[in-house]
Amino acid sequence: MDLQPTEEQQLIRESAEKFLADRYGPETFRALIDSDARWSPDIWNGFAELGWLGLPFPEDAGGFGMGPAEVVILMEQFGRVPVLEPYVSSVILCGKLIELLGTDEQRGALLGEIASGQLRLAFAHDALEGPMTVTRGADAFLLSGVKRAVHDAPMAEIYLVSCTLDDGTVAVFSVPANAAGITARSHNTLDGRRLSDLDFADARIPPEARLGGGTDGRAAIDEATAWAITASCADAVGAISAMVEQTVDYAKQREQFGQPIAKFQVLQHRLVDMKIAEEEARASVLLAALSLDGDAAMRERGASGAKAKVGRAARFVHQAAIQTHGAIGTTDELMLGWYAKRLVAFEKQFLPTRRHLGRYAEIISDPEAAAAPLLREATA
Amino acid sequence: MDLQPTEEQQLIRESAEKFLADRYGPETFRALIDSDARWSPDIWNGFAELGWLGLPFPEDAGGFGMGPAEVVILMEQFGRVPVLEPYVSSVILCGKLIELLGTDEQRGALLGEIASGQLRLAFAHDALEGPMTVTRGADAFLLSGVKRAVHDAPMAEIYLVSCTLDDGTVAVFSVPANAAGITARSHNTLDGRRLSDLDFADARIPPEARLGGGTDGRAAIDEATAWAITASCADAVGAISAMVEQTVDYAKQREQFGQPIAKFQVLQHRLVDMKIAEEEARASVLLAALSLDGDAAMRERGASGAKAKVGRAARFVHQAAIQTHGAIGTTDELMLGWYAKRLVAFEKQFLPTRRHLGRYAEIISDPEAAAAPLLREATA
Amino acid sequence: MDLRLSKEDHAFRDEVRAFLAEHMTDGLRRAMELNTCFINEPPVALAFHKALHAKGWAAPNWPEEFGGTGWSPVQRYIYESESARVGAPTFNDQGIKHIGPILMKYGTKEHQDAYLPRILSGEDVWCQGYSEPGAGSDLASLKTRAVDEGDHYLVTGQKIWTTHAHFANRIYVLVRTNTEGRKQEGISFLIMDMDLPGIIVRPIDGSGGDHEFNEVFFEDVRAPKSGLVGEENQGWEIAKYLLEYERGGNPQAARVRARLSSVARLIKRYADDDPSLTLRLAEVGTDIDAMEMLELTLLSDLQSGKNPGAVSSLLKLRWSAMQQQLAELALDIAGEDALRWESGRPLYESLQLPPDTEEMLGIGPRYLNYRGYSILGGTSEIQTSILAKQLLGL
Amino acid sequence: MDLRLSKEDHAFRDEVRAFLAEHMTDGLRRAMELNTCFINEPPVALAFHKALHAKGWAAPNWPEEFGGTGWSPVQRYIYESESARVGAPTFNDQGIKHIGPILMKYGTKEHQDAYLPRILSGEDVWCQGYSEPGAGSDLASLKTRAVDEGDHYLVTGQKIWTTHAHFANRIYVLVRTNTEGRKQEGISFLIMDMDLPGIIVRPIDGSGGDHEFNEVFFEDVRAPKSGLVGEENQGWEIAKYLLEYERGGNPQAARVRARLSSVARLIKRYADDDPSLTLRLAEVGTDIDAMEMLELTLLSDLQSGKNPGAVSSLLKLRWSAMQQQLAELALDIAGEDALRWESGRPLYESLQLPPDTEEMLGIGPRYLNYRGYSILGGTSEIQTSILAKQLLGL
Repeated sequence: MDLQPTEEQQLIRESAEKFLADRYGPETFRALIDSDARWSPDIWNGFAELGWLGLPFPEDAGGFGMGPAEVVILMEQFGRVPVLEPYVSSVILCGKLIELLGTDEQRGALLGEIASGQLRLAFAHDALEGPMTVTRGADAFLLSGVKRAVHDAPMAEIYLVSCTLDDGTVAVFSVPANAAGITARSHNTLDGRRLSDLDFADARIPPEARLGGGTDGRAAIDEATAWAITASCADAVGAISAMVEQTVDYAKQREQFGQPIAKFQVLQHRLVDMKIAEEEARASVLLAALSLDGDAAMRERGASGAKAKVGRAARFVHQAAIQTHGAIGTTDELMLGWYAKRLVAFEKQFLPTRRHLGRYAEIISDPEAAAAPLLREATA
Repeated sequence: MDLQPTEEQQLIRESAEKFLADRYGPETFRALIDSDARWSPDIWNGFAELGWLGLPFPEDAGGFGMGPAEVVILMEQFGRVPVLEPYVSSVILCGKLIELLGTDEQRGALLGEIASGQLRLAFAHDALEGPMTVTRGADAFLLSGVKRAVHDAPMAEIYLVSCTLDDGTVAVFSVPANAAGITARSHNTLDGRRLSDLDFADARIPPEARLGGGTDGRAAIDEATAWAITASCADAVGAISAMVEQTVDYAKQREQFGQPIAKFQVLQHRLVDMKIAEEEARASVLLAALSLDGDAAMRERGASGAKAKVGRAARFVHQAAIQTHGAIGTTDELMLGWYAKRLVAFEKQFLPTRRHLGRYAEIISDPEAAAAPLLREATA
Repeated sequence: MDLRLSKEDHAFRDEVRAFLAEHMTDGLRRAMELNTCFINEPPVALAFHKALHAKGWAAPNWPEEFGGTGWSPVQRYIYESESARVGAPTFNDQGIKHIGPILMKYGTKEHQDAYLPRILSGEDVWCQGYSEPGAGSDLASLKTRAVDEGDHYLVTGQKIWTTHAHFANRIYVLVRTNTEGRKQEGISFLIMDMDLPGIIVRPIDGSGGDHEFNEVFFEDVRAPKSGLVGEENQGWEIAKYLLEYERGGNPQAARVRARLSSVARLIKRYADDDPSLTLRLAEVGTDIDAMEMLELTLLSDLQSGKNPGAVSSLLKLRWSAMQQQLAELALDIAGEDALRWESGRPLYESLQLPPDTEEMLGIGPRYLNYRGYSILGGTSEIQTSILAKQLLGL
Repeated sequence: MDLRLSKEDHAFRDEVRAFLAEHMTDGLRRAMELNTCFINEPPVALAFHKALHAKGWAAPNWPEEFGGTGWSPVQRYIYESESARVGAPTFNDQGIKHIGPILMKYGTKEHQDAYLPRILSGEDVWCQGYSEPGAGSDLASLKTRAVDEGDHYLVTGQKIWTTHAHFANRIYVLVRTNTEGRKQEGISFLIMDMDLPGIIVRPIDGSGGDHEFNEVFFEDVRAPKSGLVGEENQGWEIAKYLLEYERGGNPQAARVRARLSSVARLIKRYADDDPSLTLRLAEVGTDIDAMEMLELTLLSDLQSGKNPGAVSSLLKLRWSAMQQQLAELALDIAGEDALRWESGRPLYESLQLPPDTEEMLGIGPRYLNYRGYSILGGTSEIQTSILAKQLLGL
């Protein structure tokens, strides 16, 4: 039992703070928001140089072999910007999926390119419904149908596409974005990022594009998704902490009725509630991170628990932050509005807050599970 | 459209205030709470003398022909004591049921006795489950089984007992409490009143004891229950308003850190929220009362809406009142604790808050019903 | 006590419904349903307003002598409620609801003759210059100066949160004409044409993507003295009269009920299987019932000639909360589809999509904009503190 | 960062579990489950305490030199957590957790020798005389006087909310020995035997039906001067040291988790069909997870020799809220059965009923009593104001 950050973890945090303060201030953010692309290759290269794009991959695959604790430390700093680039999609969700499911050859071919910044990916999964049909042809799979709301697809060179095959197994295909038979219709998102609806019309996928050969992809998808949920919860904690900090600062300097509004007890207590929500949210992200190396049940409990808890904190904090700022809080004049939108989007991605609360409820409604302490047995 | 109280309504309110202030102060309440009976025949006779025990009955049945508006005005004053006597059970629930379902003869025999104070009744209905069996004998019905949690049964001379007959109709029998084959096991309740579990072992009920001859009793039960719910919501509003008033007074006189605690903004805002909850609760009781003369759908919407809304207010207010009082609020030293218990009990009787919210939700989830204004068509 | 309308009022309601049925065209209904702001943009409402004007209904709250309807409180309530229920637009509320009544009470005959008919006809659109960057909840600390220069005032300063300044051709402004004494006592009420040299309007982008608010800068504006309403330094009294109007003057029940109904429709269409959403809808439903009863009690008091007492803060506080809860509920119903963002405004002009896809695109912006309900027109904190005094004597 | 126990700590946990399995008899478990108060009554715990004492575990928080266990922070955490998880009783926390540490720090050798062994053995039961009718949150304004009369103090005044004064044979009291200067500076810390003439204990009936609190009156009590702890007028400093102890010194996660688990069992048994209840349970579950992580962070800081910072108010505030939410949830699960009221106490002596009927009878009292969680030991409002200073510098 040790929750002290290691020196390496502190270094990651400090270098993230420094890089983002130097290179990704509000002006940069606003310039990107006003651009069509909504991301910066330049920033992405910077991430690559700092080793962040290969952070959680094994060293033999061009990565740095870091774990979930390092990822959430980095992600929290990303959320404080908030970073628009497709880090969760490319590195965590698709990267982990390749690492977990891919053959050695596939890992070798893809992870290194992600780590070096040459490749971005998006996961066309559509957890809510899967209206895809797959035909197994002589020398290729033929995919038809639609994948809706594929986040960060517009900046991806490769899509990972999930499909249920006729034998009931789930396959994940690695498909070039510009492959014949695929059409992308792209949209802006509420929080200033991009997504696409992908139309597949008899898109031909060679068998070797299937990750992991014949392995069923479900377990790997679930595990990679738990990583992505945890990372995106950490991102949300970053946005929450920035909002709390900026709201406290604002309340200390904004004067009404001859004194800073921070002197009003009602606001003081609300600010405390916001700060506590931040601390609690961060704590549950840490629990989710430290549960990722457990079994599937532990991972799900950690990830769904964090998504539910951080989702609740996200809503309370963004509403309270806006209210405390008054009218200016409802505009895009400050960064505040963008944090709020980030948090609204956070709640909806990877299934909404109340769905995760429902999953967590199924686990915790077993009295034994409810009673279990967080401190775990020593490994043998 | 007119929501101004009539002179008669103001008189009822004033006479209730005066009688209860003179005759039913905290000392009287505490003496009754310490007694085994938990009610006072003397007070009950006072109610009879003031005409309250026949208030809502038709004049030709010994009543005063008053409507729901008058009932809720009286009940709110009862809630401020809070009155322990079985007014809702005897007068509203059983009285209305007899009025609605009984034959002229039954109404004549029973309503006048209720109005004069000679008779108290309890309704053995058990809305949640009905584990009764009824056998139709040659000259009598034979009842067997259990009716749980019959409120105010220990002070009733007559039970009204609901049963589903073999032809599917619901019968309501008027049964003397001391009839052979009936055993009552009595309990105190959390709010200082009494209830019984009734065991029926082949209790013989003559056919003429069935209210309304062969009429199915369902509609009358529903309507009488809507009256009782509305009355008990008004009672809860009385307890709420007493708590709000006493908490505001306490906050004005209790000093901590050299000033009355009412000077602290956080407490001020909470007191305002309590007062608003009170006003809203009262408003929804008025809506329920003015819906009782409508059709079944309107009655249900009014009664379930009020039960849900007043239930929510009851919980918020009693918790906030205790918190604002501090430690003394958690004791029986002030009347506050008894209001809190009254409100806890209120939430549970006639089905809990969330069940009524569910009923109301079924109605309001129809967009047309949701859009309908409260102001109604003039009658032709 | 009774919730039934009299025969006469019932007949009046039928007349209002018939008018609305005729003039709420499909296009207008769509434009209103895709409106994500607090109020609708003036151009949407112009044709509808002209029809109202032709019927003599342009100003339901004005007495007949000024071209109003002279309706009873109940008639006015019925009119406002029926309009809100079908989502009818309002045209230039600042003119009809705000500056109109002010001019009737404090304006000269010249003011009344010059401005009131043009408000009724729709020729003039007004905006309100009250808030300043440093004077929000603490309005009386405003700093915009008006210096007497003989035949005109020289006005310098800045207003903010000026709704629809970019549509308006007139503005009424609170200005400081005296810097001594209590800050409330040095404020005057001034009206100006928006095309005066030195008045500059800068848009403020709402985070919901709408342009509803503006900053208005006054750079050495020479404002004619004829624009002074009331006495010099009487502005605070006039503004308070207006704020009273703003905060409780209009029935909100039907407006919030219309949103309740539209969220009920959303649940039916997209989330019929999630009882937690329906229960949240129901909670707001019971809140609306209670507040509508309080509103009707107020109406009943007015009708009986009673002073309705201090309920305007209470109504503002609670209606705001319900509007926000419904917008939040809609956001939760919508799921991931609410993340798609259309930045063009107004939405009814930007979109060419099937109706239910269109409807999704308003949900996010509306949620974000509606956070302002508990801020604009007096924050919920301020309303609560007012109620602590008024209701509880704290 | 890691949540795994070391092999040594894991072995220690097994030892604790074995001890608990042996000494948590069925009768003791039933008595604890039917306890509706914040703490258990001393007689319930005596046998269990003697077993602990025999094993040398009576005082997990005391250093070995005073007969404590000398455990590491992690061991102590494990011990407290495992005890709470199975609902083990505590005996005389006022002695072991409060006055014990005070005497070790501020007491004389005589105090230590006289009192500490009798706390360990269970011979002495202590209570705390701090709050007064006019001094609740504002503790420093206390008025109970101790006047120096040479060989003794003459103590007059009244304490209130004195937990278990009717079980205690010793009391420690804050008294005013100086009425000049800052009110904090005239307070002394005094210990007395409860059988001194003039000490009168009057019960306070909780609205949950339990007798947990008392008023303690001091009518010209001649208190030996040997009972003065520390210097005269040093009492506030000593009390603050103790309050710090009280507010964050004990791990609560396992205790609240045990309630979570028991409410989960209630849902399974009585309300399996209502998802709204399970979702409320889950919300508290995520809250507990987060707070347990904060508690473990604190533990980790302690273990690394770091100053854990200002988290005791935060923990008190949040654990109180969770206890209350769980008690409220249980009340909602129980339905109308929770209205049945048994006034005899303790319940485990009064009842002779089937286990699940018994369990219902604790739910109402517990809900009512637990409203006190956010009041006693520093109200949630006070904790929040402390956090405004400590966390945010407001």
